Formats: sequence, structure tokens, C-alpha cells
Amino acid sequence: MTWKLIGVEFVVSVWTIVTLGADILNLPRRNRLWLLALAGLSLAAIVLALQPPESLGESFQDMFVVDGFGRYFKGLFLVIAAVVIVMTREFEDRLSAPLGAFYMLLFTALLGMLIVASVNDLLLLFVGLELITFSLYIMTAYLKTDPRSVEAGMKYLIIGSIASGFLIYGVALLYGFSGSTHFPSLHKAIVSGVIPLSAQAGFFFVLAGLGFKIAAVPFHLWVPDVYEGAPTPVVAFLSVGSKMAGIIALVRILYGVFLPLHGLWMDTLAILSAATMLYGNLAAIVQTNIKRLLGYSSIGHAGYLLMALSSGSSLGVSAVGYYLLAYLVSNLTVFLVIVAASKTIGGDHLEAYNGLSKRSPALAGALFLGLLSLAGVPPLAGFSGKLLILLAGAQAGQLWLVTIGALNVALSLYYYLMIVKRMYLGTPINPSVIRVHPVTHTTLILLVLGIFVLGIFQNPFLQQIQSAIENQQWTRPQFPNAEPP
Amino acid sequence: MGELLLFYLIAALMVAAALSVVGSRLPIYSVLSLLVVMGCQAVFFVMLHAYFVAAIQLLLYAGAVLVLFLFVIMLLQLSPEAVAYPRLLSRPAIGITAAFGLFLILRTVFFRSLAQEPPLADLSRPHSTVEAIAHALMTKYLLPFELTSLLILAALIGAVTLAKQQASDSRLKR
Amino acid sequence: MLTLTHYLIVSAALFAMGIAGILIRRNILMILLAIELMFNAANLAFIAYARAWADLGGQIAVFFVITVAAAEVTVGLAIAILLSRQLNTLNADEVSRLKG
Amino acid sequence: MSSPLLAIILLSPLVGALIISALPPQNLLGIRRIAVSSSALCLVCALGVILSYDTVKAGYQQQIYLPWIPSLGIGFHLGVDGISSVLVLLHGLCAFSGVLISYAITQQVKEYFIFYLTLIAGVFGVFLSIDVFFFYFFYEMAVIPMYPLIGIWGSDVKEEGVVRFSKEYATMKLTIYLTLGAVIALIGLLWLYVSSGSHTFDLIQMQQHLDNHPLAVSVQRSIFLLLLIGFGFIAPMWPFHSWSPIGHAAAPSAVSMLHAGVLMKLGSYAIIRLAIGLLPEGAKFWLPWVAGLCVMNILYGGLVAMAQKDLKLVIGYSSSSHMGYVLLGTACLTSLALDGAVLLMFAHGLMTALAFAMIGHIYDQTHTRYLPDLGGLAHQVPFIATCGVIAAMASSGLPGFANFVAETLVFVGAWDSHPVAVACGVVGLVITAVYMLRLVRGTFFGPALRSFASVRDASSPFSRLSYALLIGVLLFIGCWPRPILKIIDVSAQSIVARALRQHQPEPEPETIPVEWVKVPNP
Amino acid sequence: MPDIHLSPFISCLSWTLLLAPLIAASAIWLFGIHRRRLAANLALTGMVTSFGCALWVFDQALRQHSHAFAWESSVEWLSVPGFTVSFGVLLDPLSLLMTLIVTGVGSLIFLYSTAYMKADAAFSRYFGVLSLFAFSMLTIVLSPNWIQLFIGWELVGFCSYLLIGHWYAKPSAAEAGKKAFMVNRVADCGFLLGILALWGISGSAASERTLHFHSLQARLPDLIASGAIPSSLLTLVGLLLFCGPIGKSAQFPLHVWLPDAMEGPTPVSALIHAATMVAAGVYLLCRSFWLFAMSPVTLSTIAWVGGLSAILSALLAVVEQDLKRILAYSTLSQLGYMVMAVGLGSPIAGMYHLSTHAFFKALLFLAAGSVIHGTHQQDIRKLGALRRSMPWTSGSFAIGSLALCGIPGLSGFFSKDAILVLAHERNAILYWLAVSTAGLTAFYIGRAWFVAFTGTSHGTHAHESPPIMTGPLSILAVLSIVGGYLGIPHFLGHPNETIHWQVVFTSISAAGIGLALSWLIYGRHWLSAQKLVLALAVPYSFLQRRYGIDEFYNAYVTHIQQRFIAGFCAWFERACIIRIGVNGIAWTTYYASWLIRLWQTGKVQTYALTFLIGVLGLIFHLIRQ
Repeated sequence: MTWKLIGVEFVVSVWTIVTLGADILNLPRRNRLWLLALAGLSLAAIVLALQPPESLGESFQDMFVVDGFGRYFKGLFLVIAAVVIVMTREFEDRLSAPLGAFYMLLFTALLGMLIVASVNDLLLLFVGLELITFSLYIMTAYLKTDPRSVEAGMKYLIIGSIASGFLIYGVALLYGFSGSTHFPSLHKAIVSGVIPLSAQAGFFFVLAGLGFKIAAVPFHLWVPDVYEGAPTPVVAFLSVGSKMAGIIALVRILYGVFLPLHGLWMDTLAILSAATMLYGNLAAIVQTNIKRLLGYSSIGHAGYLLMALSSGSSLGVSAVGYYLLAYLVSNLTVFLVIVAASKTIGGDHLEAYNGLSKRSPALAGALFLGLLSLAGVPPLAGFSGKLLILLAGAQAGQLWLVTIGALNVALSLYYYLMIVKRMYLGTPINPSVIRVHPVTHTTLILLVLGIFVLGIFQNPFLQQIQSAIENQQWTRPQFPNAEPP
Repeated sequence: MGELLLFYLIAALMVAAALSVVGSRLPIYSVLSLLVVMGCQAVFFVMLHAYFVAAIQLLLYAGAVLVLFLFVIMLLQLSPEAVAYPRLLSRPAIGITAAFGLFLILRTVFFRSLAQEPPLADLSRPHSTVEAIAHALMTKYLLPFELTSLLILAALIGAVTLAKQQASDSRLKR
Repeated sequence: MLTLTHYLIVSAALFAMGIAGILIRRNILMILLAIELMFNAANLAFIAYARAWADLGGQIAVFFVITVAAAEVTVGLAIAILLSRQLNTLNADEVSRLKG
Repeated sequence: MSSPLLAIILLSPLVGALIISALPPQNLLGIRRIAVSSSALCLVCALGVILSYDTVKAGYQQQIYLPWIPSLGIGFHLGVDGISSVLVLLHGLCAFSGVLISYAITQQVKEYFIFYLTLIAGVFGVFLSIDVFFFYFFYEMAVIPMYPLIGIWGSDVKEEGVVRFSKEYATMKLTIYLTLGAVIALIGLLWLYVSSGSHTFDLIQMQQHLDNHPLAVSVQRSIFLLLLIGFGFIAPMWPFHSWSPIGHAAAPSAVSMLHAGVLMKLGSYAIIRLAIGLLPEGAKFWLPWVAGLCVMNILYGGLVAMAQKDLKLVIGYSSSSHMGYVLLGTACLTSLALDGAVLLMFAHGLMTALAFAMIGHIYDQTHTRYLPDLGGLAHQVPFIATCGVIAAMASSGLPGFANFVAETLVFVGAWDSHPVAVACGVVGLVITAVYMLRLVRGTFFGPALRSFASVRDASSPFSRLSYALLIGVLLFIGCWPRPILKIIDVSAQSIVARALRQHQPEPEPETIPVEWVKVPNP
Repeated sequence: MPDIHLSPFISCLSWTLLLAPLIAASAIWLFGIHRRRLAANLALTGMVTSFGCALWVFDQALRQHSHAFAWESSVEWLSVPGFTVSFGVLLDPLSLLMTLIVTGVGSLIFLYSTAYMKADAAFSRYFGVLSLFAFSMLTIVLSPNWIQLFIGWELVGFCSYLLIGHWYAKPSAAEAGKKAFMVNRVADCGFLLGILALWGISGSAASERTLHFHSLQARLPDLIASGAIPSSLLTLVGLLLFCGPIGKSAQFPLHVWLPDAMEGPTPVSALIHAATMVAAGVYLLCRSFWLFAMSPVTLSTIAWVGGLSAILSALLAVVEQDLKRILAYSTLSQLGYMVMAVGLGSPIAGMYHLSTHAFFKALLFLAAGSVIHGTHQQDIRKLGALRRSMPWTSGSFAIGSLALCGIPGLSGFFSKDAILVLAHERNAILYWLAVSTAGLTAFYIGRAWFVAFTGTSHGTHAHESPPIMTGPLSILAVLSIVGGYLGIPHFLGHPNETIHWQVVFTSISAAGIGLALSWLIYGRHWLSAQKLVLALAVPYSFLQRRYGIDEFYNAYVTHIQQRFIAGFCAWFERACIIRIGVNGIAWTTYYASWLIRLWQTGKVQTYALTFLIGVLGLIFHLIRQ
């Protein structure tokens, strides 16, 4: 057991207490709390960066594994959390409940995500996921006086609990099949023997539980409501972090454990992917609330991720890694603009965005680029991600799925452009200039830079991802029954 | 043979109680029926040689969770739900059908995979002693164990923050 | 002969009844209660399999499930209280402001 | 070999856009000067490219190669052959004169030029890329700036004062339409990449690979169809043309110039370069159908143009009609017709840019484009009227203009394989003359109207420069087409030869490489 | 040609001949657009240079065996493998004759224009276009191949468009220009197809395809003889090619543009619409006569179209009141003669008539221009007694008219007689048609003369034109008189023919009857014109409506072409493609979105149910076996 390996998680879990305590003790002023939170993240980042590459390994009797793949995503989680903290800073005067608790919950959720990134055991996965969702349940309902926030929290909790129920029941069935919840032993059992129906059912239950996390059709219905009702920083965290955690869990399970059963889940995932893409992008068209619209859009993006997952190839996993990175940058840009703008423009209704370009060219420009990147337009980040995913899909021979995916690009462009249209062609109700805080401004500039860099210079990042998954067992095609006869 | 008989008896009681949880109009009955379910489950745990877990089940579930439920039900003074018989193609009807379908599928799945299930192992050595469990929790399962503590902490702080009255909020706000 | 499958089928029944309860009850508290049934079904399956494999893992899993269930009830009830405070109802059908 | 001309062409507008974005929005002079100088630099380099093109060596020249994503076989590979060098020149001309025409823009000038220069760079990128990935990259990059350009600086299409198509509608339709086309083509390209098994997006390597390992005929046909439809959207092939006239009509004139002048050529260029260049069997199967469709383009487009009353709609539909000739030339698989098609792209681009510039001037001065409202403008704007007559004549294929040479080549080249289509094409020239003369007659001729007494001509040499440039090149090429045709022909020959080469595809079924073999459901 | 000794200058001069007007035109457009004198001088210099070169070459040709004279020089204008087009100069008797007419008559008319257009605001533009026209016409005339011919063909059409619409402020002028261009376009459509078809059949196994006149002539007969080309295809080619002359030489039924073209300035009508451009069709027929001659069907079609055009236009001229339009119909009618001559098998007769017609019709037009210049009036009913006020003009008009009538001794007599003789030999019906036309010609030109130049003045103030206008008139009058003695047929290689006395007698009597009738009706008022009109009301109104052909075309253009066909396409575009197709898909998507939205009921149990059904869907296939 090497404690070095869980350094990042350790820092983050310490910081849950630090932020809570700092708030109670009123050490920094309320409006300085975000600096404390950022300090914790920086510490965690430093620890992550200092983890020597050769220290990779497994801990807690193989329950927790630190590998390149996990480290890559841990880095992304820290970035997400940092941006969410910047958002929270913008948002804090709209949060009536104590801020310290909010940051604490943010850190517990982050901890859950970090755990999930390194998970090697179904039970740990369950606990990690629950840690994320519980924090998010509470954060969703954090605007206590806003009925919509409370309603969103309620819905999220109920559907989330159902998903947890299915997940844990599935874990139970898988445990029954292999006698262990440990990934390697499960994998061994799968490779070596006949897989009973009960284990297959368990697998699909787990799939459903994770489908809830990543907002795949038909486990997605909570998404728009929660996105609309929850505080915007939470929505950002939810849409990027929570989804990413779900995807990582899926990768770990599908590729680390169930890859030999590719034939079992490939088509299922492909169908789910198609349904998810179509549903998300279609339903977004008629929306009038920007957060709700982004909720549907995030469903659409889940569809793309599923497409890459269903390919069953290392290219698919690389594509997932790249896509998530691109999605992270673009989506956080969009949400940061929403947070920064919503206070002045009054609400999340699309009409409030009329003429934004005249009120704040910077915000409008960032939102423009973020939305176009989400749509997948070159030379922005989203394009590269989508292209990799479509390529992975095509390489897996799923041309019908690629077709649907490609057509969805055009479909999604429509509703993203509807927002652009309002910003650039609409006339503002109130032509006053929107002022943007320097911190937000700097973050936006960094994110937009990221959008461009990811859209143009794909190779360094792609290589990073490829080397991160290089040493995974799933990239070594070594299964005995995978050999051609 | 006696064991089998006991099993069927407890199983019948458990299913009946569960039905009552799902179906009774008065919330308080549901909670109390759940208590029965918990009890039956504890019996099953004992039958499966999981003595410590059985105790935890009774203590934690029956002792803490259900009390909490009762407390909230009292607090909110719930009225009995209006009886509405599910009509054909209404959501409850479809729900019941789907749930029954789920049961049937699971049943079929279990029967079909009967041959591949592990047989109940011979428990010659006592394996589920408190000590063994404690050891496992403190070694192999230390990480999830610590995480659950954070989970509980988060849930508690969250619940407190959420459920607190507005007046107290203003005091916290600085 | 009492086999594993006996327990599993009971657990399946419990699980199905839990989900049925979620679907047919109107009161949000009752929905939370039904969710407990689902978790219990999983617990039963875990213990049964643990018995079959003579493995501690299943029993430990039940610990975690119970903890999570308890936490879930805590948060759920807190939100339910907020809900009844804000919307004056606990009827799940009436909590439908967010839609479309 | 490693001359930096292509890189300069591609980067100059981007750098211009970057500099402009750093300038304060009040500094109109600086913004315009930077736009003009960056596009002028492009034009000069484009001239350099075409002048230095070695017709003896042929093939791709001035290549620049940077490995980009080696693991996927993607490289940043620039190069021009005869066809693309001509189109680069076309784009350089249109872009430069478009920037000059853009002096009429007075609102949000900074943003306008940023988007405009991005558009210019995107189109250059398509013509210069010989890597399929970057081809597509720039292709879509060129589509998107159209949205704000039309949406913000465009104008509604009105009839009798009633808005027929709003600019919001036009720009949304255009963007979605073109993106749809692009993604359909993308499906084809990905399929091609995967099924060729070449693991490279590099056009040259892919071509070599496909020469050695030709795809199965059925696969070629399917992919060709996808590419044809996808690129046909922007070409624009009937019946996928309806975005173009309305888009042109709603766009500000400089954007219409670039759009009708160059952007539409991307489609046919892509069909020539990718579809025909890589999929000979598909070409043999589908091109006769294209020949049929382009008759619809020519006749139908012309007839619809005849019924329009908005000047820009007339030119818009005429563009879709004229692109029919380009498609006809493309569809024949003879080097003569292909030469004609490419030259027609060039000539039509200049002609239509001229027409849109002229209409833009009229619209700026009179605030109407509605034919019944106009008349007698030759009294006030003799220079613009001259340009109008020249555009009309060039468009209807008057000898002396490059259009005539190109159309003749298309007809001659297509005569053997598609005489009926050629006959329809010749009839199309009559239709063109009908609506162009109607346009000239209705706008410029007739008694002077009092309401237009204050209308100003383009009188300064600077404002006449773009017109003069376009007309000059049209006339020069029309009078002396030999040099440019020689450049086009060396590349057209090789494309046609490749497409007509008799492949003997091996009957082995194409297997799609999946990294893990599927395990059957246990 | 080895046996011909040509001066080494001929290359230089022949290119100068072709390019001088182009250089003049470019110079005018570039530098002279605001300098009137410079423009006029440039144009005149260009034209006279050309004429001088033409004369010099003519001199060279006369020193050789004239009919065997041939010289060609060309540059490759367009060259891609499989298709080479050269641009060059082909000088042989035929083109030389035509060149002399174009440049000679052209020079006179340029000179005349400097005075006639003096007051015009767009003086420079006029000369610029006129010079361009001269170049284009020479391009046709000197063309060694079909493509160059087509290029010139189109360019003259364009110049004609600009010159007809010279006074574009006048709606009728603008419309007339448009009409001329359009009608020619329709004809050229067939012409171009003909050229393409010709190109299609011109290839043989041994040699590349070509459109060169000489190569074709050398190759095609062999190909036909070998059976490589079916005769029906040849007929088709011939007929398609004939479409060009129908349009350019304004034969029935595409004659409608020429009368309207009189909206242009009168010198333009003289040069383009009488002497040169409209004759280009005839020139083309003569140039490739061998090609048309290979298909009897084509040839007889040509003859009949010509004959019918001759008589039908002559009839129209009878009822026309506008002086220039009378001359225009007369031109149509005379062109009909020429076309008929070619159709009947004698291109030389056609060219002969073309030459003499160029002289006397240019004369008539310039005289008419002089009248218009002097009176600002061109309705003959409002003119009268010009004989006294404009003696030079009247004299030239009289000479031109007599030449047109075919009065013996004047140029028209010889050339028309050649055609009548030909018709007499070949086709009786066409012969009698031609004879009637001759009578009608005499009648209508007599009518014009008697109404406009004799009788009483209608109060219009008339004055004689300046010498710079009357000078060209005089020269042309002389040419009209002596045109028959210049030996034009001989120059073209035709042996002298004996006079066919019977035909001569018939034609003279027809002309005499026509003149006498017009004198009786309009000179002596022996018969009342009004009464005649009343008596012949039905045919008169039919003629006044120009056989209804214009009405038919107008109805076709406005109702069928514009409203029905184009309107239908525009409707289809809006209703089907945009509304149903594109917007339909957009709306479908929108409503699909709206429908999907209904799923999001906002009730959490619906979500749970969906979840459950989703799980059932996932695991259902497990129990399918």
C-alpha cells in the first residue's frame, strides 16, 4: 500500500474539511473563500504533477489503480473544478446558503471523481459514484428558496437513487458470477469461462446505472430539468465532471473488464448512442432556456461519446479522451459566459441574450466560439473531437452510426446558431454594458485559447492520451479467444 | 428440510410486508411494513451465516433509517394517499406491468443460469466473524470505508444546510 | 434443498416491488421508502452470493450499501422537507414545474 | 520546391484577421488598410504561384509538408496543381476586389473584416490542401463565417416592399445546408479512409495506395455517391441549390462576390479532386447521372432566374444555372471538358463577382434591388452600367470573355458523350441572355428617373480598381486563353487518365480492420 | 500556294487590315471616351487603314490569277490536346470582296457619321462601338475556321445590340436592341450546335478533328464518300448551320428584329443592318457552300426560306409608313434574294447581289439619314417635296431606288438578273415569287419616293445636309451605278454569262409595272391610296399586323415563356423546393422536436418508468432464446 499514490485524493479530502472549517471559523471573508478553494486545487495539482511516472501502481490491494489513464483524467477533473470555482465566485451572491459547505461539497464531488478515475473495483466505483452524486444532489438543491432548484434536486435524487439501485444490484450479480468485485478477477472469470445470463444481466444493470451518469437515452430524462433548476456552476460541474466520471467508469468497465464480450455490448451501445444523439439534438431545437438547451445538447454529446465507446478500439478510447477534453473546454466556456452574463441580463431565458454582442463583445465572442466548438466547427476544439469519434466509428464498421452522428452535427449547429443569432442579430432590451470581472475574463481567455489550440494542434494532446492508455491491458490484444482460429 | 420451510415462511412474510410497503395508503403503515421486511431480511442473513450484518441491518436500518422516516412523516403530518385504482395504460398500470416484467425476466435469468451458479459453499470454518470483517474493512476496504465517512459527512452537512430554516441562513451569511 | 436461486428470486421480487413502488406511489416519502426496498434486494443478493462463495466481500458490500442508503434517506428527507416548505406538497405529480 | 508562397497565401489573411482583432474598432483606416494589404499579398502570391507553375513537370508543386497527426496519417500538406493554382488565382482576385468593395461597409467594420478574412483563409485552405483532413477542415471553416457575415451585414430579400426571405432565414439556411453537405461528404471521406486501408489522409499517398489496391466497385460507387451529394450541396447541384440564390441575395455584396465567385466552386473542385480523383469506378457509374442533373441546373436555374425581380436573385439563380455547365464539363471525363469546367469556374467566378459588385453599388446608392423600381441608371452611373453590360455579356458567353472559351470547351468536350445535354446547355445560353439583358435593360436603360437623381457613380480610380481588375482578367483570359489552359490541361489530363484507366479490382471482399475480433454472444 | 507570288508585306498588311479597327476601338475606349474629336479621328483612321490595306491586297490579288488567289496566316489562339483553334486571316477572292465592301462602305459611313452624330452626347461611345463592329465584321469575313467565324458572329451581334440601343433612354430603342440580340441568340443556338455537330463528324481515323474551312473541305467529301457520315446527319448539320444565317440575315421567321433595329442611328442601319452584318449570313452560306450543297434537302430549304422571305418582306414594305422601316423590309427582301440564290446553287450570284446591294442600300439608308438629319422626321406621310429642298439627297435616293428596282444599266439590274436567271433555270415557283418581289420592290420604293420626295411639302423645314454627308452619298451613288460593270462575278471566278433575254424582259416589266403603279397612285393620285386600302382591308390589316408574327412572338415571350414556363419554374422553386423540400424538412425536424418534448412531462415517475423500460429493453434479449 503506497500512500504516495493517493496524494491527490488526500489533499482534496483534507480540503473538504479545510473549506468547511474555514467557513465556520470565518477565517477568510466570504468573498475570499474561492481563493482558498483554488489554493487547495493548486496543491492537488502540484501533487499530481509531482507524482513520478514510475510510481504508477496499484494500492489498497489492487482496489485503486494509478495509471496514465487515470492521471490524465485527474488532471482534467482538477481543471474542471478550478473553472467551477471561478464560476462560483461569480455566482456566490446568488447562493444564500453557506458557501463553505458549498465548496466542501464541491470537493467531495471532486474526490469522488478522482476516485472514479482510478477505480479498479466495483464496490469502490459504487462508493465513488455515490460520493459524486450525493454532493451534486445537495448542490443542485442549493438555491433553497428557488422552487425550481429544489424540484431539480428532488428529481435528480430519485432518478439517481433508482440508478444506484440498478447499479448495485448489477454489482451484486457480477459479484455472484466471479466471487469478487475486483476488476482483474472479474476479467479473469470472463476470459476463462462461460458467462451466465445472470452476470450478463448484472452487466446491463451496471450499464444502466452508468448510463444515468452520462445522460444516455433512455436514462436521461432528469437532465434537462436538473440543468434548468440547478445553480449554474453546479450545472457546469454536472455536465462536464459527472459525465466524465461516468465515461471513465464505462471505459474502465467496458474495456478493462468486458472487452472480450465486445460482441455483447457493441450493438447495444451503438443503438443507445444513436438514440441519444438524435434525442438530445432534436429536443434542443425548440428550447427557450439556455441551460435547458445545453442540457439537451449535453445529451447529444453523450451520444457521441457512446459512439466512440461502442467502437471497441483503442482509437475509440483516444477519441473519448480527446472529445472529453474538447467538450470540457467548450462547455466550461459556455457556462462561464452564462454565469457571468446572467446576473446582468436577467435570467437564463434565450431572449435575455438578444444583442449580447453589443453589450459585451468579449462575452458574446467567447460564447460564439464555445457554442461553435460544441457544434464541431473547425478550427475549434469540438471539431477535432467529433472527427476522431466519427473516425473511430467508421473504423469499427458502424457506418450507419457515423451517418447519424454526422447528420447530428448539422442538426446541433442549428440550435447553437439560434443562440448566436440572438447575440449578434437581436436588439438588446437593455443596452447597458456588461462588466466582466478580471478573473472571469482571464479564465475565459484561457479557455478560448484552449478551444483554438485543441482545434488546431491536435497531435500533442492526442499523443498524451495515446501514451496514457498505452499500458492499459485493454490495448494489448492478448485474449485467448480473440485469436483467430 | 426445516430450513427450507423456514425460508418459505419468511419469504412469504417478507413479500407480503413488501407489498404492504408499496401498497398501503397510510405512510405509517408503509414504514412499519418496511420494518417487517428488514426483520425478515435479518433472518435471512442469519440463515446465510452473516450474523454481524444481520445485526447491523436491524440496528442501522430499523433503528436509524426508519426512525428518521417516522420522524419526518410525523413532522410533515402526511395525510393518507387518495386511493386511485390504476386504469389500463395509465402510468401506474404500465409501471406495475413493467416491474412484473422485470421480475419475470430476472426469474428466467436466474433459472437459466442455475447450472453455472456456484453451489452454496461448505462453511466448515467460521468466516464472518466480527474480527474478520473488521480486518477486511481496515485493510482491503479501507479506501471505500474512509470514503463512506466523507459521504456521510457530506450528506449530513448537506442535509443540515438544506433543511435549516431561512432565518438561520441570514446569520450564516456574512 | 435450499439453493442460492431461492434467495435470488426473493431478492428479485423485492427489487421489482421496490421499483413498482417508485412508479405507483404519489408521495415522495413513499418513493424514498420504495428505493430502500431496492437497496435491500441488492443486500440480499450480496449476502446470498457471499454465502455461496464463502467470501467476505459480499458482506462488506452490504455495509456500504446500508451506509449509502442511510445517506440517501438523509438527503432525500432534507430535500423533501425543503420541497414541502417551498411547494407545499409532497405529491410527486405536482412537482412538475420543470418540463418540456 | 520549398518556396513559402503557399504558406504566405494561407497565413496572410489569418494574420491580417489577428492584427485587426487587436486594433481598436474606431481605427477604420488601419483596419481597412490591413485587410487590403493582406488580400493584396495573397493576390500577388497567387500570381506568383501560377506564373511559376511548371507545366512540364506538372503534378503538385510548391509543396509544403508538416506532419500533423502522424498516428492517423494526417499531415499539413499544401501544394498546387494546375487546377488549384488557377482557382487560387481566382480566389485571390475575388478576395482582393471583395475587400475593396467592402469599403462600403460602415457598421462593425472590425468584426466584418475579421470574419471576411477568415472566410478568405478558409477558401484558400481548401484549394491549397492536399490532405483530405485539412481539405475538410478548411472547407467547413469557410462555411461558418458566412453566418455572421450574412446575418449581421446582409439585407433582407424584399418584393414590393414585403420581406420575402429575411436575412436570418437566408443565413441559417445557408449555413445548415452547407454543413449538411459537408458532413455527408465527411461520411464518404471517412469511409474512404477506413476502407482504403491506407491509413493516411494524404491525397497523394491515398491515390497511390488506391492505384495499387483498388476498392471494390460497389464500395467505390457508394462512396462516390456520398461525396457527390455532399459536395453537390455546395456545387450547387439541382435540387440542392436552393440555399445559394437566397444566400447570395441576402449577403452583403462583397460576401456575395466571394460566395458565388469562389465558394460555390469548392463543390465542383472537391468533386474533381476527391471524388473523380480517387474513385474512378464510382465516377464511371455516377457521372452520367450528373450530366442529367446538370441539365436541370442549367435550364431550371435559368428559367427561375428569368422570373426573378430582385437583381441579386437573378444573379443567384444564374450562378446555379452556370454551375450546371461546370458540372457538365466535370461529368464527361474528357480532358477537354474538364479544362472547360475549370476555366469556367474561373471565368464565372470573376463574372459573377463583377455582377455582385455592380449590384452592390446600385443597392448602396438606390437602396433597392427590385427590378420594377429601377431604370435609366445609365444616365447617373455610366461606369457601373458599362460593367453591368460587360457582366451580362460575359455571362451569356460573348466571345472575348473567358466564359466563352470555357463554355466552348465544355460543349466541345461533352459533345461526344452527352449531345443532348450540350444542346440543353446551348439553349441555356439563350436563357442566360434573356434574363441578363432583361436585367440590364430594366436597371440601366430607359429614361432617367428623378428619384435616382442623387445616385453617384464609382468615379474615383480606387473605387474602379476592383471592377477594372475583374474585367481586365476576364478579357485577358478570353482573348488569350492559351497559357492558362496549358496549366489547367496538364492536371486535367492526369485526372482524366487516372479515372479512365482500366482497373482490375481484385474480387477479394474488403474487410474493415477492427482491432479486436468480435466475440460471439455466449 | 507555290505558284503565287505575293509581296512579303502581305502578312503584315493583312493583320493590319484585321486589327486596325480593334486598335482604334481599344484606343477610343481607353483614352478617347471623353474626347470627341480624337474618337472620331481614331475610328476613321482605323477604318481607312483597313480599307487601304484591303485595296493593297486587292491589287496584289489582281496581279495573280484572281480566282486562285488565296493566302492564310494564323496564330494558335486556343490549343489543348484534341482541340486547336487558330485565329487568323484567310484571304481569297470571296473574303477579299467582302472585305472591300466592309471597309469601303464602312469608311464612307464612318465619315458620314462624323457629321450625322455631331450633336450626340455619346459620340465617342458610338465610334468606339462602331470600330469594334468593324473589327468583328472583319473577323467573320477573314476567318479561316468556324470558331473564329462564330466569335465574330457573336461580336457583331453584340455591337449591333449596343448600336441599336445607342439612345438607350428611349424605351423603344432599348427594347429593340434587346430584341435583336435575343433573336440572334436563338438563331446562334442552332448555329453553335451545327458547328459542334460539324466538329463531331469532322474527325477521321487518320487525322484530328478540325473546324478549319480548308481542311474540312479537303476531308469531308472523302468521309462522306466512304460512308462514315450518314447523309441525314449531314443534312442536320447543314440545317443547324443555316440557323445562323436565318438569324443574322433576318430571314423568315426570325426577321422580326431587323425592322425594330431601325431604332438605331441611321448610319448604323446603313452599315450594319443593310450593307454588312446582315449580309454576313449570305457570306457564310457562300463561304461553305460546298457543305450545304452536299445535302439537297438543306439547299432547297435555304432556297425556299430565301424566296419566301423576299416576297413576304416586300409585301410588308408596301404598307409601311416609316422611311427607314421601308428600307429595312427592302433589305430583308433583298437578303431573301441572296439566300435564295445560294439555295438555288449559285453562291456567286448571291455574292454579286450582296455587293451591289451593299452599295445601293447603303446609299438609300444614308440618303434616308440625310433626310432625317434635315427634317427630323421619318414618317413618309409627313414628308414631301424634298426634291427641291434637298437636291443631293434626293438625287442619290433616286439612283439608289432605281438600282434597287433593277432598272437596266444600274448595278441592281445585273445582280438581280443573275438570280432571276438562276431561279428560272432551277425552280419555276421561286422564279415567279422572285419576279413578283421585283415588281413589289419597284412599287414600294416608288411609293416612298413619290410620297416623300415629290408632291407637296408638309411644312417641315428641310435643309440639305453638309458636304461631309453628301460626299459619301455621291460616292455610293456612283458605285450603285457602275457596280454592275466592275466584274465582280469574274473576280469570284465565274465565267461571263450571256444575258437571258426572256428573264430580262420579265423582270424589267415587273419593275416597270411596280413603278408605274406607284406613280399612278402616289405621284399622280390617279388611284386613291385610301380607297385601295379600304378595298383591300383584310389583307391590308393582315400586313399591317406583319402577319401576326410579332404578336405571336410577343405573346409567346410574355405569356408562355415568361409567365408560364419561367413562372412555373419559379413557383416550383418557391412552393416545392423551398417550401415543401427545404422548409418542409426544417418543419418536420421542428415538429419532431416538439413531439419529443412531450415526453419530458416534468413528472419524475415518468422518468423512472422510462428508466425501467430502458433497462427492460437492455436485458430483454437475454431471455429471447
